[in-house]
Amino acid sequence: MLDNLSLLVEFPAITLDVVLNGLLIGAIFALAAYGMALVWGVLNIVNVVQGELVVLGGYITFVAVQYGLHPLLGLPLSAAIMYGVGWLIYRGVIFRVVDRDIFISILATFGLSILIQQLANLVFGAEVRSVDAALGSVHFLDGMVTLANVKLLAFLLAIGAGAALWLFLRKARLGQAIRATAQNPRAARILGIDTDRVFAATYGLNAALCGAAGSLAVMAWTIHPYMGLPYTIRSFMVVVVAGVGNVGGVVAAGLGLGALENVAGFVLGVEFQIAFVFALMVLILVWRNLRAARQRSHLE
Amino acid sequence: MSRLSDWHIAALLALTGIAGPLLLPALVTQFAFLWLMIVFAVTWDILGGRMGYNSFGNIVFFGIGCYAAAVIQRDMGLPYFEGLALGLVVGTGLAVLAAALLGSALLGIRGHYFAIATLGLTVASGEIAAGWNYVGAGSGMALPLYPGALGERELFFSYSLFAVAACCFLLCRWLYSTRFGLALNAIRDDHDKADAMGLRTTPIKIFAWCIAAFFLALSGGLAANMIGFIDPRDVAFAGATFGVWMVLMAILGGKGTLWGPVLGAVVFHITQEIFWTWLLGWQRVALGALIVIIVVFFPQGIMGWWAERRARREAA
Amino acid sequence: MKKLVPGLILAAALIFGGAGARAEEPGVIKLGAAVSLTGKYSSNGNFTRKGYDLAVKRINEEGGVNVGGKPYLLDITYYDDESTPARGAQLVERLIQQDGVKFLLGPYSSGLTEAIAPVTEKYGIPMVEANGAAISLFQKNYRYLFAVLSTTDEYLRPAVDLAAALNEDPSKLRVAMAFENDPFSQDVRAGVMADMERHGMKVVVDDKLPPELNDMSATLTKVKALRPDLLLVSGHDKGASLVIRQLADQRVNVPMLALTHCDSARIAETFGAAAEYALCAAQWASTLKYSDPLFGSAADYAALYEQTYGEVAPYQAAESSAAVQVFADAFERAGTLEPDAVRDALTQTDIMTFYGPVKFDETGKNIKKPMVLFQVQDGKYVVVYPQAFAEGEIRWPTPAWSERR
Amino acid sequence: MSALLEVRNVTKRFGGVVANANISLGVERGEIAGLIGPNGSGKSTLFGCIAGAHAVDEGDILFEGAPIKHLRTATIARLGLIRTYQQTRIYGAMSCMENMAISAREAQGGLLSLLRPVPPATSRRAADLLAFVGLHEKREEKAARLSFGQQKLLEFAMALMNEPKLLLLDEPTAGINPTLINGLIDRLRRANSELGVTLLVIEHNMRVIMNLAHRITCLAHGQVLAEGTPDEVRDDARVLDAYLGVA
Repeated sequence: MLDNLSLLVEFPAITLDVVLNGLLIGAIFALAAYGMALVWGVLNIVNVVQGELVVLGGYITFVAVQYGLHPLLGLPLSAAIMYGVGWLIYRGVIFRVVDRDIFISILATFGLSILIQQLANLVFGAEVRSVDAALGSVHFLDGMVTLANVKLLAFLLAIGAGAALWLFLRKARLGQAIRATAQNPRAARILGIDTDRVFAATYGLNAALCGAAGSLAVMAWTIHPYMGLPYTIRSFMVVVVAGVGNVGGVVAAGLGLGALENVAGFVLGVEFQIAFVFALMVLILVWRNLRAARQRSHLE
Repeated sequence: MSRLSDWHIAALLALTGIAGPLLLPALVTQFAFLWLMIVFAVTWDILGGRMGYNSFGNIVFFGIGCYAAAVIQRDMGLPYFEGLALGLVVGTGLAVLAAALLGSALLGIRGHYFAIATLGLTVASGEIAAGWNYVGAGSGMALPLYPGALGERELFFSYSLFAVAACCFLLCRWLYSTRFGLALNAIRDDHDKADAMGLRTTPIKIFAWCIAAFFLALSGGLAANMIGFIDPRDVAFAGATFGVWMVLMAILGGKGTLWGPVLGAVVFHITQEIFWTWLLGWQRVALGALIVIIVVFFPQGIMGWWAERRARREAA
Repeated sequence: MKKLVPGLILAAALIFGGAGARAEEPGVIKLGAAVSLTGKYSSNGNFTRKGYDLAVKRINEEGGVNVGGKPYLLDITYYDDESTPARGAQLVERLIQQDGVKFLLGPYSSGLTEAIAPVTEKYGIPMVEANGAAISLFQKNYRYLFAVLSTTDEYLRPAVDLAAALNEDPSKLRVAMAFENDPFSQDVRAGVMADMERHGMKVVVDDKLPPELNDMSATLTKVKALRPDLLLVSGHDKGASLVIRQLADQRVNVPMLALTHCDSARIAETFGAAAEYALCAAQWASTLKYSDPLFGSAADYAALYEQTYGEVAPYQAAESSAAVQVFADAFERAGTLEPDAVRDALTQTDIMTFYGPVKFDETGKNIKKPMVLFQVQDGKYVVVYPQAFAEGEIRWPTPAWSERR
Repeated sequence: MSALLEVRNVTKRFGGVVANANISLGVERGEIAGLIGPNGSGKSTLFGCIAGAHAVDEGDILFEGAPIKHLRTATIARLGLIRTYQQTRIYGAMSCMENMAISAREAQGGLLSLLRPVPPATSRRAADLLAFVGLHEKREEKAARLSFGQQKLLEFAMALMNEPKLLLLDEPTAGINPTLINGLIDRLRRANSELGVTLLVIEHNMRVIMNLAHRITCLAHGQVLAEGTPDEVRDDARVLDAYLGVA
């Protein structure tokens, strides 16, 4: 651990490389986290199947590329197909748990995540899949800092998607309906908004965002059937830190998490990277709770 | 449920526990796992069903029990049973301590934040164990071989786990009959109200978790020896299997009821075995589907469904 | 409740009774195996199963096994261990106790073999395994465990030896290592550590990779900064895919890169030029010059496998097939189906298969078959080491990314 | 004799909104005090501040002469100061008797004292108190199945079960069938006179509060507007204005 730290000091360029690469990964977390924030805010559901939606999006791009599609075209394709998948999941399961205790939704989506994982394993195999977008990479500072172009693209797309989502929620009719439903479903219903349709659209939109994230993940990194849960947890963390209705916060928290995680992986050793992510989440929740409780606890 | 059938189940289970392994020697290990599942479901229900704290983190105490036993048995140079006994003592001690410490940090978190926080706790524990060389890191740890005669080992663990499950159940049953049980229910029904009525909710919650931790660690030390090998993520801190199953079994049977978790564990274990035997390769898909179906359509569990049906019949 | 309880008992009796009561047909030797059909090892678990099945099919086509003058067909009962050790041990007990299996074929991965071995030992059931290579397995004095493959410590040793041979002063070599945090890869690490110490090489990076890994950039950044002469990576298919992809993305230059599992990860097919120059440790290759009467040559086996399953034969399947052959040979020599007699016959095994020679030492590991080292050259896997089997010269050192293509 | 409860210059802000501004009031031992004021005048917030739900920004709160500003709800409750809620809060999945049993004073004890069954004396007292509020028939029902008004009565009985020195009641008659209100007023009085519980009552129903309270404080816009006997307050022009929205 200490030698890793001294490495960072010895080669400042490496620190930059680690942080920059972390930021780029963070963009993918942010993309998946938008979706989670949306579903959480509107449907009041903690969507544990989030990570699996990302993985599915990756597989769609992977399969499309096998059939000769250009990897970059796989992105809109993944998003479009995943919108449909999200809609189906909503119609099949989610709508039954929307009004129920939030723990029920956690368990139900957990079940869905096992189901999707296992189906993905049966259909696509447990092999690690990856798509080569053949975009090359840029490097500077004597080659010490390298950024794959596909990661840069992922970053820009994630930021773009965030901006588009923000605009959509503010300007588009459906976006406004989504916001109205999030604030008060009953009032929205009285105003003639078909909340069920809004829920379905929101969930579909979430799946589409995840699909895009997965498509980028398969181009920039690798995917396999069992990598969903860490994505779910990261999304959850980002939303917990940023708050449900805060697109800008989600971007910032996502990027921050990516950078922090990458630095931690570098310093503590990669074997503790995942442990770090999860422990960090527990700490954030404990801290949040302490902060809330501190108000009235000085004497006890 | 009437008193009579209460005794029926108890007698049936006791009979199965004592005579089952002798009558059906081929199923000894199945029985042992059944008792383990019952411990899982009953201890989960202390928090999840009675206190309204849905935890995905209870498996952490099981893992502590596994590792404590393995380390003591490896390092202390004691004969098998002495090592196992000391391992169980140390394991339960550590687990209770961990429950007290983690509890004071985590049990203030409410609702789904608590559920997700405990999920994080489970994964983090598994990963830390998997990175820690002292406990074998990712290679896991092998436990010493049982010294007794062929077949005796399985009987030993089956009976030990049965004893643990029985003690656990009886203790919980007694706890729920005291004011402590009422206090747990009060916290579940309205935590703020319980605070406003002056209940000492924090110690109550921590104590409840400590009890769960005690039995989980006890069964963990035994199960680790029975399985013979512990892997950090797949055996000790197996959040995605044992950790979720305990929730599922309690819900399937009916959480917050006396017999629900036990019933849920029995039904779930048998169903699992059917899946494994007949759905080669598809059993996990079936499990996922089962979770969704149970949670979406039977959130009140078998006992809840039973009570509803009886209430409807009485009304008619 | 009153109705439910007898119902449950009935259900339980049906399931357990049904499984237990299945009688053994005459003329059939029942083998059992718990393999990973789902979970993280499922692809290799499936290769294992296909390997077993192919050998059983061929042996049965040839009239089965002749035991004491009577022909027997082979039959395998499978369970899915879901890639988890707890499940594996449980299922093996079930195979032995409920299904009455007397001979076991191994699971996939060292971890699962580790979990199962105590059980087979306890019951005195011989197990021939083909996919549990961890050296620790053979340090526990197991009497009923036999492995046809080379042990893990052998995997990357050829690479270290090769690096030592190629460089003038091996003690000046600096090595970076990234090994998955599981029994298999950690054993591979232990194996090369011993060799590196012998050569006086210096370890500059020694990372453990978590199994859920999907980003290795932290490790590779260290590699980039410290410029080692040799990079060793082992992390099943995932580790192989990741390192190839990210070395190219991050333009990390290493003169020599050696991996495990690159053929099952299909790095040459997936990553094209990025995979060039990578050295791959393998148990077996279809270009090796081994042969036996059942399958013919290694190439014949590969052809048959491809014809049967429509995919290229990975070594995981080949070694699994060989395990069945070893069992068949032992049955014939034992002349009885008594487990202890078969176990004794197994200790005397000394045969040649398409997969390589098999002869067990007293700990049960195969001491006759060497590991081979491929190199990805122009999109093909070319055997470059050991010399006896080499199809081509090693290309070394790997040029910098700026000079490639 | 000092006041049982003393609120001194308490200010509570939520973000930029000042919910309570420099409020002072006192409750004497044994009296029934009333707290009135239009919607949003800060009555429930003040209850929250007293009972420990909110942190107080400025000022001091004394109970039996000791400061309780920094204590948490449960500690304050154990000192003998219990509140009820405007949105009734009971333990829905438990029976009325269980609700009562866990509300008893002994239930506030340490862990060891909890590890015993409910003593018969407590059960008897619970049954008596349920009879006192008219819920004896329903004692084995799940609390969630009671009507809203019955739940209010249950919550009141639970508070009495706790034998508090001071009971803060937040709109005890809201949502109760008007024909039952007189009975309720009678019970509140009896709780005060027979059980010796000091009451501080928020009430919207003017008829009720004028009948019930010995002394009334009126809040408006987070400030104390008037204080005095029911007659004095009723005749105070500012109070009338506050209610009619002129001020």
